Amino acid sequence: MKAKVTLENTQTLEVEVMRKCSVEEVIKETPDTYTLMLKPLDKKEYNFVPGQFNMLYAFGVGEVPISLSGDPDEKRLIAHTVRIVGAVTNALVNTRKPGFIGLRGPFGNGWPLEKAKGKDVIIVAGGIGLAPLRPAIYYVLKHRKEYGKFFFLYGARTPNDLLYKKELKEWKSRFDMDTFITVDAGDEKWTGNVGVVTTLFKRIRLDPDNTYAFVCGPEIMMKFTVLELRNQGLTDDKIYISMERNMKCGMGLCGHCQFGPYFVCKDGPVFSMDQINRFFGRREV
Amino acid sequence: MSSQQKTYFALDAEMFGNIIDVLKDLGYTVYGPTERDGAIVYDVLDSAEQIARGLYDEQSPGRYKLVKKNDKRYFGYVVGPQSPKYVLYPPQHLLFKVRKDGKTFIPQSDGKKIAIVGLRPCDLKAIEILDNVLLKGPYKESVYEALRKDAVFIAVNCVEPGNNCFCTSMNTGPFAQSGYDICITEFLTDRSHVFILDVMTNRGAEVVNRLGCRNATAEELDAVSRLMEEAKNKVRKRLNTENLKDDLYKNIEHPNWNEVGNRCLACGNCTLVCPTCFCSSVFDKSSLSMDVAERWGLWDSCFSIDYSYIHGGSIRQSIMSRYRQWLMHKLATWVDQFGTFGCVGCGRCITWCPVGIDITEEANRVRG
Amino acid sequence: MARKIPKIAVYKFASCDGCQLSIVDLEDELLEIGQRFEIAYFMEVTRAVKKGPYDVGLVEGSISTPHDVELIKSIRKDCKKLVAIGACATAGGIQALRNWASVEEFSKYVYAKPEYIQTLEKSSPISEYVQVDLELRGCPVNKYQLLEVLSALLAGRKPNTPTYSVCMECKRKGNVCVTVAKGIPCLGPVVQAGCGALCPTYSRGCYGCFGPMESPNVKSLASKFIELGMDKKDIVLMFREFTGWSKEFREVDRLIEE
Amino acid sequence: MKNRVKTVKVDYLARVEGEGALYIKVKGNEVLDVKFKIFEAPRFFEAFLRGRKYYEVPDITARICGICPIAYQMSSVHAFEDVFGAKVDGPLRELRRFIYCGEWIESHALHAFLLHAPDFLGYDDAIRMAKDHPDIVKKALIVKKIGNDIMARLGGREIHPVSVCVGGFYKVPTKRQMEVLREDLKKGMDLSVELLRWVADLKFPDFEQDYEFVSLRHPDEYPFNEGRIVSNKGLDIQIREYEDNFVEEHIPYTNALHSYIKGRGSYMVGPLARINLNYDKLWDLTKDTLKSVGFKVPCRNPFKSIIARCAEMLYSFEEALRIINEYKEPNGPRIDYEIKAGRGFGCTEAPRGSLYHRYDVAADGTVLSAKIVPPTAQNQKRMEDDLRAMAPSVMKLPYEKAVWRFEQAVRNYDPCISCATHFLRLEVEHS
Ligand SMILES: Cc1cc2nc3c(=O)[nH]c(=O)nc-3n(C[C@H](O)[C@H](O)[C@H](O)COP(=O)(O)OP(=O)(O)OC[C@H]3O[C@@H](n4cnc5c(N)ncnc54)[C@H](O)[C@@H]3O)c2cc1C
Ligand code: SF4
Ligand code: SF4
Ligand code: SF4
Repeated sequence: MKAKVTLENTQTLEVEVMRKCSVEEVIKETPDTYTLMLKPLDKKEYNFVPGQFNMLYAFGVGEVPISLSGDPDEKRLIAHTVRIVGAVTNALVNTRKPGFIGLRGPFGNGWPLEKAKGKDVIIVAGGIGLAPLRPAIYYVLKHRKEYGKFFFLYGARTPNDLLYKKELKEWKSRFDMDTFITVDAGDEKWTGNVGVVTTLFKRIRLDPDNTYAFVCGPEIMMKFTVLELRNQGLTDDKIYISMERNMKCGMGLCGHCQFGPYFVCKDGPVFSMDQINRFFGRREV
Repeated sequence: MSSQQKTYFALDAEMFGNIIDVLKDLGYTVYGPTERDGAIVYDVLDSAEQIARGLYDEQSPGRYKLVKKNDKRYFGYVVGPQSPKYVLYPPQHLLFKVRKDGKTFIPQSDGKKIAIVGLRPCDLKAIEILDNVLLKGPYKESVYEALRKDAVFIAVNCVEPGNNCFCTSMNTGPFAQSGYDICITEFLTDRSHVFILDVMTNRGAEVVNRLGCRNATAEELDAVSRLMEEAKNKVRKRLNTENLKDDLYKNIEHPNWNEVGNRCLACGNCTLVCPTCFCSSVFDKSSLSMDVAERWGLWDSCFSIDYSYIHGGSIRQSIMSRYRQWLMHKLATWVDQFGTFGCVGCGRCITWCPVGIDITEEANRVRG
Repeated sequence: MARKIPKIAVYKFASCDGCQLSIVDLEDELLEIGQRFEIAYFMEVTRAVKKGPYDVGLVEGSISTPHDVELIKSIRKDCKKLVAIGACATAGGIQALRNWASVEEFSKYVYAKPEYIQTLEKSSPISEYVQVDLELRGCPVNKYQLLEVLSALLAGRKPNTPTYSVCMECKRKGNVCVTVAKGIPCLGPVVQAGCGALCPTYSRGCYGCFGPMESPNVKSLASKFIELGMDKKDIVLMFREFTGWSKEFREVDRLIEE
Repeated sequence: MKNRVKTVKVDYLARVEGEGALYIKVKGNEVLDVKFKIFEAPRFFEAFLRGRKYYEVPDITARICGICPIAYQMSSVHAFEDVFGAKVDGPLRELRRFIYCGEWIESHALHAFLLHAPDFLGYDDAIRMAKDHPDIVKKALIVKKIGNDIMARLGGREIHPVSVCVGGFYKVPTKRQMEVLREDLKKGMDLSVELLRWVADLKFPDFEQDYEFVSLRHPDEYPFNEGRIVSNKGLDIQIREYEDNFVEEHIPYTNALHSYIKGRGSYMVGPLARINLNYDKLWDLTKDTLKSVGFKVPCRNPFKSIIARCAEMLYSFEEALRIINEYKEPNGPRIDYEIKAGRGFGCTEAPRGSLYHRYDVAADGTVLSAKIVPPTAQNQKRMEDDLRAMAPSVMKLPYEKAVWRFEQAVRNYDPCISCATHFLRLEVEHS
């Protein structure tokens, strides 16, 4: 049943299946995390909503889901922030012209930014979890008048592991958002908060009926963050988290990303807690 | 078999081979049940000669045995280890080739049209479910779509259901309700051996026209109805599907999961013989020269560790959790995903599980 | 992207040579392998020896003499990546059958002057003495998996060497299960894929030359074999063949008695 | 100056299967010491075969050697069939010859072109040789691949195939599956003729010895699995009489035994021995090609074993094609037999020469004792004798050349060291 195929008896693949991109810029964020600015060679415009992701293919190595981490209004260059953890992420970060990166997407649903209009918003990020939230921050700031209070809580392992340092500085200096940053372990130069991200909740008071929360980070961090949010009175329908599961296709066809009744790739990756509380935090679901 | 204004045809057994010939003439690659290595498997048929006649299967949990009888029945057995999935969604398939410069190639469909003869009603339902999963969502599975598109199904009603069948519980059999082009009932007595043909589609009609069948007589139709009524009662294995989904959701932490986890081999047999399990994986290849790379798709199973791997470790480390994922998917989460069960009651997973784990028993234990 | 050509070294310990021969059995690719890699040390194929360090070392065979122990340690230092190839190197191989017996008794049986025998009590996998970066299973390794490791190395890819059961390959291939349909005991459900389900394809049960799969349920399968009418003693023999000394199969006798 | 002591030492012998070393010491024309050492670790096969079931033995003994697993499987299944009084005949017997053809082709192509030929032309290895002689190396690889393909078709894989068993096979090919190989075999046959002509043209050192050649001989066919053990010096015995006529000597410095014929001395097994003793049983194309290149039997130049090897490669293609032509599908994959207690003997012609097995079996099929004598052990004494004989003249060559020539002389025998160490009573010197 094995098809023997040579380059000759095949036809050219339609671009929507995999768009070839060049890497225009590589920004070093931390020692192991880089932001790649991709340009689709077909020059077609690229649109996405904050919270969505792409499947990125490194030639001969593999394909992995990576969140869109840039400004949704930027149509020319597509930003992805990639942490090197294995073969594919390593190959992606090290791709240079004339090499290319294959891109499929955008996939997934994104953060409920429309729904949250007129309400307060709290964004809680852990580590690389900030990547899919950065577009949401851009969006809220760009439509600042349409939202109430805006809290941003961010935790990383060490000061060195903080992403987007320039923007963090800017966000901290803004008066129209409350930014709190913490690290698990500081260094001699660090003068900010030390402790896991949930310790920051002491510093804020949320209006439970009027606040939407967007959370992304390691599963254990999200679990405790959800508890804090509930402590402050938020109901599960207002708490949104972004899940991570193994993905091969991104289109709900390969089955790998199942989480209870959901396919994380097409029903998520963003879920409200009341959708998933039956499964979230249970062992090995 | 309801008979409002519908014509049923009759074909004498000696003429049965014509179906295969006609299908071939119409340009189909015909798959049908043949005997290989002690079981009934789908193979490409050159003629009806290759169909396993006079063979009957005995199935029980973890056991399958073919028995030869001295009759000429074409379809004396029920389902074998392969499902139509094997033909319509091949276990391993090339997805694309890509050159170093990014030029990408996908395999071209060779225009092969497939006909499958001898599908059982549960298999038809399984194809319907696969259609639902692979073709009706926001994205289509193109390999399946290409093979499925023009496929013709000649189904066979089950007059002798197997021991592991529980199609009546899943409302999928023992007779076909939909999804076929032609559905056949084999009618064998001491005196006669005929096939009663029920034609559903134009493609089916095209085949039947070329066969030159006569119309079935009223007695024949009566006899067939009786046969099928009896068949229904012969399906003894049951699964109570009432509230099944909710019962399972409630029992996500039931102690029986651990118990079955101790027996389950996590070998994946159940998922690969299952006619609806659709999970697949991919792997990448590259030439030594690094000039061309390929990506292949292949059947995967939720019983493998890699299936749920994310950086840092797999989500489902224990066999228990993998069995639970499987059963919960078949009988609970599938309902939320696609509106039907992911199980058609064909019993394959029970038969082909080397240690004979029975999904109906485990479901009952968990909810009990 | 003019990458430098990786230097490769191939070593042998106690073994039948079959795994390194698998490289030479890649007839279609052999000359290209010679181009893409610098074959710096490979005694079976070449007299030429290039000094280390090497980018990759492929190690065949098990550690079974005191001299082996010293050698593998220095090899580890010489090789950036160390790949253990085959059942001997990953599980001790067939010669590990001595590990359950007394070497002294074995020596007496086999040698006229057992006091001359210089060998270790046990035949062990490479990983018992040094850290191994990748294990390629099989007795012998599957040559296409070997090729995959080499091309994955060049591509910087994680090699596609699945760790699930033989059954998965068996079913994908369209085989009929020999255990279910014929009552033939088969180790497939607890053994790692990679061979293409060879034995069942040839109408016999898998004898385990790829060693334990990722989560082998030895106990459950052994009870199945008992149900099929096998002697406990013969079940132990079955697990104790080419990969019997692997961690998961080693104590099959105890698991059966439980 | 003239009578200076010269030594040649090769710590790791390359391009042989396994680990061996060479030590030669010469003073003038006097050879002081010749050692062909085998230092491969002992693997105790005979010891752990005790207590195993007879049906496991073909799989286990195959692991003695990855280059000639079929030989080990064949010698052992014939030994057990000898115990059980089973006679495999007809198509099953033919299939056994067929798979053996595959092993000869694969092994001979490997040795002749990848291991031995580079010696004649002064290359370190075949990959380097391929830069200047791409055509020959590529053709040899194609031939080798076809040999491997035969093994893989019948047995699933080329190394340690899985289909051979006592009584026949686990599964046999259909006529159609055999037919598929025909085109490749024809191609391989044509290439083998070219390759044989090519090796016959190599430059051979002048060196001849009065060898005793030993191999099987069968009345009707070139020997693979059956026959009597014969020599050019009058030996003619049944396989079961092997141990009455051959003895093994303990040599302290090597991990392998030296075999010799009782009352006589060293002897040679392998392609050169076989062809000298069975020339009349070759098929026409092989004979004609040999004739056209001027190869005559008896040939006493061990360096010309490469010609014998290529001739057997060609013969194997002819034989394999004959088998395909005449193949009828057998009634079942194996014959029935009754397991009983007793002693059985098997000797078959491995690519490197006769491979002898003897087993004692209990009534339930459990192995009680085992003895295995591989070809390389039988040749070892003869190899040293060759080295001794050529040492005085070779030592006159420049050191590098001398080393190379000695190595080449060892490689004449295609020694498989993995095989050689896996038999009874070997001895390791304490350092
Ligand atoms: C929706 C989504 C968005 C993501 N966004 C980002 C992002 O913006 N930045 C970022 O650095 N990482 C992100 N990840 C995680 C990223 O996909 C993994 O780090 C990556 O797959 C690791 O691949 P690897 O080959 O480098 O590592 P390995 O650990 O060697 O992984 C081997 C293989 O396992 C699979 N795999 C491993 N980890 C994951 C995972 N977490 N999710 C899915 N498949 C996995 C992949 O197929 C991968 O090739 C995201 C994951 C998901 C599901
Ligand atoms: S049961 Fe498992 S393999 Fe089958 S479709 Fe569901 S998740 Fe996939
Ligand atoms: S249920 Fe049975 S067939 Fe399925 S994985 Fe477990 S042991 Fe294998
Ligand atoms: S034959 Fe063996 S490997 Fe194949 S499915 Fe059955 S148990 Fe698994």
